[in-house]
Amino acid sequence: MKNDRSRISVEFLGKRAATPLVLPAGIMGMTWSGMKYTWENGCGIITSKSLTMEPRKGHAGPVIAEFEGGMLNCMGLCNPGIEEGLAEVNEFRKFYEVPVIVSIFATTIDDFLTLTQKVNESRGDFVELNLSCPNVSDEYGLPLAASKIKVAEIVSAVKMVSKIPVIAKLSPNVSGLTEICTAAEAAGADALCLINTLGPGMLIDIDLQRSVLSNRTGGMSGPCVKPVALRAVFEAYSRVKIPIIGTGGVSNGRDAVEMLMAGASLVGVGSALYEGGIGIFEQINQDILTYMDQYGYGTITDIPRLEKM
Amino acid sequence: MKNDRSRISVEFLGKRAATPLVLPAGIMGMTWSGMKYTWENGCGIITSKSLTMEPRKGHAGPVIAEFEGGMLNCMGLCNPGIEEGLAEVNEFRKFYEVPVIVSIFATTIDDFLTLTQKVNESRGDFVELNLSCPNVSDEYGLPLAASKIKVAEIVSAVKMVSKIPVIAKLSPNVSGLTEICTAAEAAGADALCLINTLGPGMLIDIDLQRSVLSNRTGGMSGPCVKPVALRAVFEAYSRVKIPIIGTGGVSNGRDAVEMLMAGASLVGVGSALYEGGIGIFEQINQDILTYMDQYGYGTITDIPRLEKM
Amino acid sequence: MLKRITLPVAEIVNENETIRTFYFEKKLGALPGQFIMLSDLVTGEKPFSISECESGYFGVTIKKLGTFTQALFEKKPGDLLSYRGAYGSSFSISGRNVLLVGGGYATPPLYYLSKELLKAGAELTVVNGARSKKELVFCERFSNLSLSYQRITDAGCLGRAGSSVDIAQVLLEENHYDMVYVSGPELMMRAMRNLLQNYPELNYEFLFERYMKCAIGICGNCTIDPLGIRLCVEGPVLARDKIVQLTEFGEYHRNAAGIKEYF
Amino acid sequence: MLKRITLPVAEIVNENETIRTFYFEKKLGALPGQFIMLSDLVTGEKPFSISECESGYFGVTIKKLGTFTQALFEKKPGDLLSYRGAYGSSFSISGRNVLLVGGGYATPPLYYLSKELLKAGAELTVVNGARSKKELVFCERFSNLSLSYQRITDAGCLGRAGSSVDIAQVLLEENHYDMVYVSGPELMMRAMRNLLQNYPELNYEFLFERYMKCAIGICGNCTIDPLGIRLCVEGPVLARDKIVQLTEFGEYHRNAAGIKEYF
Ligand SMILES: Cc1cc2nc3c(=O)[nH]c(=O)nc-3n(C[C@H](O)[C@H](O)[C@H](O)COP(=O)(O)OP(=O)(O)OC[C@H]3O[C@@H](n4cnc5c(N)ncnc54)[C@H](O)[C@@H]3O)c2cc1C
Ligand SMILES: Cc1cc2nc3c(=O)[nH]c(=O)nc-3n(C[C@H](O)[C@H](O)[C@H](O)COP(=O)(O)OP(=O)(O)OC[C@H]3O[C@@H](n4cnc5c(N)ncnc54)[C@H](O)[C@@H]3O)c2cc1C
Ligand SMILES: Cc1cc2nc3c(=O)[nH]c(=O)nc-3n(C[C@H](O)[C@H](O)[C@H](O)COP(=O)(O)O)c2cc1C
Ligand SMILES: Cc1cc2nc3c(=O)[nH]c(=O)nc-3n(C[C@H](O)[C@H](O)[C@H](O)COP(=O)(O)O)c2cc1C
Ligand code: FES
Ligand code: FES
Repeated sequence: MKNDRSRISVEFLGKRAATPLVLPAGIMGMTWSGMKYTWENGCGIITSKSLTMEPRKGHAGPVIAEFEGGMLNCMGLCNPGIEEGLAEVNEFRKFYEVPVIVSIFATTIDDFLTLTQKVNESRGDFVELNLSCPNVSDEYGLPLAASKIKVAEIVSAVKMVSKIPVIAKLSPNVSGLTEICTAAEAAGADALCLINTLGPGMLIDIDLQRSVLSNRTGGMSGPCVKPVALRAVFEAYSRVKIPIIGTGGVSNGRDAVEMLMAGASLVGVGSALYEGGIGIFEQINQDILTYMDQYGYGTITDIPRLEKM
Repeated sequence: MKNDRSRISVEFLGKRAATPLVLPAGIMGMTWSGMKYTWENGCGIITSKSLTMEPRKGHAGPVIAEFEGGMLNCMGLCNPGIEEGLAEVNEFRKFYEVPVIVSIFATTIDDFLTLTQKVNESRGDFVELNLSCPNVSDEYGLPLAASKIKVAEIVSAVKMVSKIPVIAKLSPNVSGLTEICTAAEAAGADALCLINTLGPGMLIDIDLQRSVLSNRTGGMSGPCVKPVALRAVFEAYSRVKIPIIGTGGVSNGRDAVEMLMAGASLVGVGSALYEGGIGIFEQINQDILTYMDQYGYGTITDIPRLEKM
Repeated sequence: MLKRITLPVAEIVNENETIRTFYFEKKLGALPGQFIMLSDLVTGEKPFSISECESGYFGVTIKKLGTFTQALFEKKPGDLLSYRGAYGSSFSISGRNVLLVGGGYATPPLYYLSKELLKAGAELTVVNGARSKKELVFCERFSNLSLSYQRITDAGCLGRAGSSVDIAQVLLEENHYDMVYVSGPELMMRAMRNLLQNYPELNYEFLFERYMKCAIGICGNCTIDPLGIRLCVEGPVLARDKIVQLTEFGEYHRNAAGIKEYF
Repeated sequence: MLKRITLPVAEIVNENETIRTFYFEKKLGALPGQFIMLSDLVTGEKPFSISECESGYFGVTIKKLGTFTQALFEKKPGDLLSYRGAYGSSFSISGRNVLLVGGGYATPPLYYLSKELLKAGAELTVVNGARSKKELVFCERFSNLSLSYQRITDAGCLGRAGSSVDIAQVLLEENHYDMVYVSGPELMMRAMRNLLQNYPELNYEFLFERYMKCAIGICGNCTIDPLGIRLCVEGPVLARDKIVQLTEFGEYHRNAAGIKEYF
């Protein structure tokens, strides 16, 4: 019974995921083989790195800085561009029956539409709009996700052209996140992904007297962002009907169950790969099953949610 | 030389603090003897608990929840009310020549003015406007600090009546914090205090299937908020001329030096009392002196700041 | 410091109509005098002293008073509760000939202390006082320990009438103790302090209660004048050197809002 | 996992015109084959293999190539640099009769490996190849170890002309080894793999380089097809069982944007 993995399989927007775990954008999703390796190790749905119109090398190093409870990153949206990126997705999807979310990033509606059209022609199963990257704000200003009007505009434009379900990935670094979530739903988003990185934050090396990150600031992820992710997911879950991918700080099975109780349908696991290693996905799957056994839940959807607020 | 504490004494808005360390609002500042105990242990400036027009018992427990890298709190602005609160300040200030910041919280300009007038008649040295408490938003909606217009309105109104310098304490949970800082400065604020708690966040007990905090959500503080505090301080420092009390996650001397390099004039130390104990203030003072000795800085103001952005 | 732990109540023992001991099967590793913050995550979270603490279980002995303790009294074995801790300072395990003076629901932590003192080879005299016989708790447990045990009620229904302070006075006159531990209502403890002024060489430790919220030394609600020490960190157990300095002791305490309430 | 450490460069040794060894006085506790991410916090942060590692110091041997390594070459002893790590997999310390084949700036990590192998009692033959005599590094260090040492350059200026693969071929024919370690340019390593196909029983380990950003296994930039393993965590040292499966090896690698670049 415990090893009956079908108990934690989840249906998500018409596709079946073997496990509730999602590899979030920017983690291991650069190459087709990276996608495969993660899936082989127990991840249910794979998100590609956020793809842009042109290739981007990202920021110089250091692009990662650790602190107590998490890490900052300023990768700077490095990616091979939409063409090469989709080639990696196609290469993976050609051989594996595993749902893939194609994350795309742009700063104009036109570019979002062009990207979506390319995704339409790929083997990607869902398109995720990264409206919330905090690491390129020097380049592009406030993230789009800070404005519910812009979020709604982009989502509804993309919905007009997309042949596959559309996920809006939002930022916690805004006032009134719940309203932005309801705006995304009203504009037609099929699902939400909450949260992108927190902050941003900065760390200083007091010996070299420089910021540690090359780009000075970076987005926070890892265990310490979990409380913010849970709050964002629960508040959104209380207000919207569309499913939510709960992402942020999940590092073990108990965290994953918390995320499900907060209202998430799927659970993202990103930064935990660092301390947990590639075995973290299977570990979390097993821990969810253990929890289900302890309280007598047959399938993962039996795990109760908190009462809505 | 190392034990020459005058090297870390700081002048702040016309008053002299024996050390650069500030006890932030809501930490140990409920009672006159709590203020005294903190000062005796190496803290330079004391902030009172945020005082409101009427006494508040705050939320039921649990009001504190720990997680990896920090804690959440939903104290709920418990305080004895402005009269009793100022009595505690006066009792302390009558016997000790230690600068005290009186923190006040209200939701209307009228109440802020009434509170300020009472502070005028107290022995308090500065008044701090808590524009940013995240733990009473169920009661009062979005914190005032989310709107640069409201921040400016309140600050300039208070400046009209206050006989002592006015500090604006702001929230990191907003879009465009730097603009809010410049708005506060333009409205006449004499200093900024950055940051109040992050998030808010939420934690779930998956056994009891309830949120851990009685009030469901609470503000994040402790080591993991340091990167956000540093970023907020540095961005504000780059844009404003008024001094900044850098608060958030400072737990040791190196953190304190980071905060100074980011542009803070004084450094708040709050949640670190939990893991560091009451000795944390003196420990940080000593660690700052050690750092100064290592790099040959005579006085604390010799520690260089990062180049403004 | 321990994180929050949620687990089923293993056993509930009715000590009397209003006092029950809740047992949990968990190694707590607390020292005598320390407390936990106990919660149902619905009604509140409150401090309770450890009354028993062995390697496989621990217990807290709780008096039904207001909303929260009433909710606790609805719990059955198997129901989940959540605690954090243990927190706070502890009784020193010192003294060869020791007097312990308890009152009401505050006596049980002295039971855990007694067991540890006996392990350390001390000779103990325990005075357990309460208003009435019904309110005396832990009598059997104390009687089973090898110590001199005296019960007392205000009404005298157990043969003696008076307060535990009265007995303590007689004992102090007739014996030579090198340590006194006291845990009881604050006014009883104040009387004990006054009594102990006559024994300037005698060391003592009292267990204090103040309104606690964070229990980890940051909120400042539990400080005591004029020292400003936090009874959740530097307390709840204080020794003579600190106690003699307290101006607040027996006079007032501060409520949840931080407002002084006089005894 | 170690956090970032900033410390002065203790010593810089010029190995030749374009290769220098930077020493740091710090206990790193790395295993042979592991690397650090080194940065000046101005120009960038890049991976470098540990070439020496003793209890009181460690060293990395760096070839001047682009912006970052050029900036490193401006540094003097006493200047501060910052590193994190050590990261990655390491060479197994196994085999009694061992062949080590190095090429160019990738040879130095084999020096640290050699020292550890000698401690474990193995017999070593080291082949150190480079394009020219000037480019050969660590010759003296290797000569001071008790092992059989062979130097080779493309031009033959040291008596022998050819590549380290040529020498390895002869050695493999004439001796019986039970382990082969290789660290060098990828095309040299590919030639070694092809050569080693003739010895199906012989175990071997190669040190790989791929573009690294996070170095902690999350960004996915350093995965290698078709396995998808991360060369910063499951690598940079891979053993025969993995190496024979690699389709990317010697064919292409991915640059900072993740775009394939063919060799
Ligand atoms: C260190 C310490 C150890 C204690 N040990 C025990 C024990 O072993 N057994 C026991 O029955 N009680 C103990 N108490 C007291 C116990 O915490 C209160 O009885 C309980 O909180 C009452 O809660 P209530 O909601 O039922 O009653 P309420 O109606 O809320 O209060 C009744 C009384 O309890 C006090 N009280 C309420 N909340 C708190 C709080 N958060 N902190 C401190 N006091 C509070 C009030 O001041 C009031 O006098 C201890 C208190 C402290 C500080
Ligand atoms: C595991 C590992 C161990 C290494 N050990 C050593 C060593 O001991 N000594 C040494 O001199 N070099 C070593 N390298 C290579 C070293 O990282 C590059 O030479 C260095 O990054 C060049 O940087 P640059 O800015 O000077 O040159 P650039 O002009 O940026 O690049 C020159 C070459 O270095 C490669 N390179 C650049 N950046 C990276 C990066 N972030 N990760 C991997 N390769 C990169 C490029 O692909 C290019 O081929 C190692 C690389 C890896 C992955
Ligand atoms: C190194 C790194 C790169 C990331 N890149 C992206 C990205 O390209 N697009 C995106 O939407 N989110 C990106 N994120 C955010 C993650 O997808 C995720 O939302 C966040 O890290 C919180 O989850 P975690 O705590 O499990 O890592 C990145 C995060 C990290 C740590
Ligand atoms: C228990 C607790 C109570 C607090 N109460 C207040 C308050 O009343 N007013 C206020 O402005 N900030 C309050 N804060 C925020 C702190 O003053 C400080 O800004 C924040 O905790 C970050 O600093 P730290 O990480 O050093 O604790 C409180 C924080 C904590 C942990
Ligand atoms: S209860 Fe908060 S300081 Fe003691
Ligand atoms: S460098 Fe990021 S996964 Fe290896």
